[in-house]
This record gives sequence, structure tokens and C-alpha cells, in this order.
Amino acid sequence: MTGFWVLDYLCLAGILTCAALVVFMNNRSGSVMALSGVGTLMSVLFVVLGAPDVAHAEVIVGAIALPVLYLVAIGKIRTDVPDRGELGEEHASRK
Amino acid sequence: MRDLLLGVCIAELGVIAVLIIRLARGPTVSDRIIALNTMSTQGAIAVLFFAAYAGRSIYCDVALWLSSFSYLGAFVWARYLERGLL
Amino acid sequence: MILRVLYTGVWAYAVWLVITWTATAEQLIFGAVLSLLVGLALAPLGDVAAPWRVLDPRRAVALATLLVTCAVRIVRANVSLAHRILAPSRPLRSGMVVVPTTMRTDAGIGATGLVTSLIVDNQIVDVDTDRHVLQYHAVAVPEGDDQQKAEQINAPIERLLARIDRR
Amino acid sequence: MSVHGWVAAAFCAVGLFFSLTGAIGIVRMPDVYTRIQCSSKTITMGAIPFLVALAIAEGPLSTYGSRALVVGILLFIVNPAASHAVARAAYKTGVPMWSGSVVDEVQLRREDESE
Repeated sequence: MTGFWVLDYLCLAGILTCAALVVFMNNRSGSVMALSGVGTLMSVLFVVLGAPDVAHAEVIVGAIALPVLYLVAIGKIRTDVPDRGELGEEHASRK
Repeated sequence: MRDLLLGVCIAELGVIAVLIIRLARGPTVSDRIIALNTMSTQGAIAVLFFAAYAGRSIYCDVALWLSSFSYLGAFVWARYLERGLL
Repeated sequence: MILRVLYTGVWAYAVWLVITWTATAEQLIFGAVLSLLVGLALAPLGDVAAPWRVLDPRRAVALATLLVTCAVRIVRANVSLAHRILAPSRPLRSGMVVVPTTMRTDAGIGATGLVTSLIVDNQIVDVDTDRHVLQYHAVAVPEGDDQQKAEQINAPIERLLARIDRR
Repeated sequence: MSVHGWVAAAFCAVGLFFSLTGAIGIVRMPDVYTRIQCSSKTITMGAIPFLVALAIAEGPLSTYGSRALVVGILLFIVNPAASHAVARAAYKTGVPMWSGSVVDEVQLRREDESE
């Protein structure tokens, strides 16, 4: 039975790490992507806890739909013309 | 046999933990897409093996969704990088 | 048109069988109806290969050759890539390579790109259909002129694919 | 363990080796394009032995075998396509290549034409 708890805590640790990344990353697109990672790991956790239906919903909502909505929102509030640097590549924006 | 299945599941989560490093560090967005994509593939395999360990074949559907939708996410991100979503 | 619906329906029915994997009468009949509907819905998109074209013996031999070649070269490419990753000095000679292609149709170019991305140390990046060239990113850049490069990257696969595609 | 189990364990070991190598490569490689190579090849090669091992351990005609088949076909077809999309997006947005890379023939051709 210990193996089950190892799985459980590994999933939880991954989710916590990704959630901390969402908060502390200083790149907008990177934060959205870490949010998608939270959704993916959360669906694995739901399967481990024995709720496959919730895991289905979590895959669609957490890993795909929510980050896409965030991306659309970010695109809407961007007022300037999207040049290369604003597309999220740090290399280009630093120059 | 069951120990083997559970061990593979745990090892896959370890691989995911290695990939989170690249998700955190990656200098460009493309790096993060790659890390995320690979994470969901490994997660799908972990779910498949956990389904075999728990003996409930209904869990396998989650692996199907995970693997197919992770690639959909990669295409969405690539399109966003090239010309924006809308 | 009717043939196209039928072909798409047969492929969709195969997918249905694999996904559900239960052999009760209700499942089979419902799957047949559903795959016919899918065939009707997807018919305006374009041509479909007939499912029984695989059964032609010469084509089957070519397909088997392709599969065996793929299996051998996948393993070889992965072992060399693992060596590149794990060696402390990282022996990389990466670069963008442009090679000519003999493929002209969309399906041919797509199949070439997918197979070559899987089986050798290259990743397809872009296609120029006007000049018939493919852009690859290679971990180990091949030497020589265009023809020799193509011989190392995509020409063998294209010959095999042309043998499968022959009518 | 039976013969079955040992064969499945051997396949799992191969798959685990390649998966871990791919993850290490994604962390260790110097630029985006080489990382994409790792993800597109080594991860596929790491996933296929796992699926084969699952099909052996649970029987290829069970539900697990069919699911493994579907996931394997999906990997083989969509993984290179997604890698291609990401690589093309990275190249179009001008992500630079590693300073140690040998040649960029696209750049060379473009310069040839502009002259």
C-alpha cells in the first residue's frame, strides 16, 4: 500500500511545483504554460485517487481550455502591434 | 507483476519531475511547449500502467484523452507563436 | 463520391472497433451507423485511399520492407542520439540542412516528413512546394552536395514510399 | 515471476532507459532545435517499449492491449507532426540556433538570392 502513497505525494509535489511556477515566473506565456502543466498533473492525480470522470473533465478544462482562454485574453488586452519581442521570446525582447 | 506496474508508474512520475526543470528554466516559449508535451505523454503512459495496476480498464480512456489533447495543445501554441490566436 | 463515403466509413469503423473493443451486437451496429455518418460528414474534404489497397501483394511487400527498415533505423538513430545526450562532451554537429525531394503530392510530402522525422537524426522544419525542397534540422550534418545529402536523409524512404504509392 | 513477467520487465527497462535519456536530453541540450529532436525521437522510442510491455503483461487481446495500440499509433503519427509545428514556429519567430551549430543553409540560400 505504500506505493500508492508514493504516487499520491509525487503527484502533489509536481502540482505544487507547477503552481509555484505560475506565481513566480516573470514571463506571461510561461505562466500560462505552467498552468497547463498544473491541469495535466491534476488529471493524473484524479486518476490515482479513483475518479476517472473528473479526470476527463480536468484534461479538457485544465490542460487545454483554460490556457487557451488565458491566451485569448492576453491577446485582447495587448494594445500595441504584436512585434517579434511581444510574441514571448525572451531572447528577442532583451536585445 | 503488480509491483512492476506500480514501479513503472512511479518512474514515469520521476521523469515528469525531471521535465519540470526545463518547464521552469526554458529561455523561450518553444522549450516550454516541448517540456509540456513530453510531460503529458509520460503522464498518459503512467495512467495506462496505473489502470493495469488497479485492474480497472475504464481508467485507460483518460490516457487516450491525455495523449491526443496534449498534441492539440502543441498545435495551438505553435499557431499562437506564428500569427496569434484570433 | 459514394466510394469515398464507403472508404472513410471503413477506416472509421476500424477505429471504432479498436477504441471500444467489445463484441456485442449493439456496439457493432451502432458503430457501423456512426462510421457511415462520419464518412458522410468527411466526404467533401478530399480523396481517401481504399482500405483493400494494402492487400495487393506487391504493395504489401513494399509496406513490410518500409516497416522493417523503420524499425531497424529507429533503434539505430535512438542509440546514437542517446550516446550524444549522455556523453560528457556532447558530440553535436547540428545545423539546418536543405535537401531536394522527389515527392510532388501533399500526402507524399507528409508521409516523407513524418517517417524521416521518426527514423533518422533529423527533424523536418519547413517545406517549399514551389522549389521542391525540404528544410531539415539535423543533429549530425551530412557532408557532400545536395544529392549526397538527400541520399543520407530522405531518398531511401522516398523510393520505398513511391513503391507503395504505385497504382 | 513467470516468463511473461520477465519479458515485460525487460521491455520496461529499455523504455525507462530511453525515457530518462530523453528527459535528460531535454534538460541538457543547448538550443531549442536539438531539444525538439530529443522529444520527437527518444520519447517515442521510450514510449513504444512501455506499450509493448503492457500488451505482454495484460495480454494483447484485452482492453489494455487495444488502448496501448491506439496510443502507440497516435504517438507515431502525431508526435513528429507536433514537433514539426513547434520547430517551424520557433524558426519563424527567429529563435537563434546554438552558437556551436555548424551550418544554416536556409540563411546561406537567402543571402545568395539577395546578392
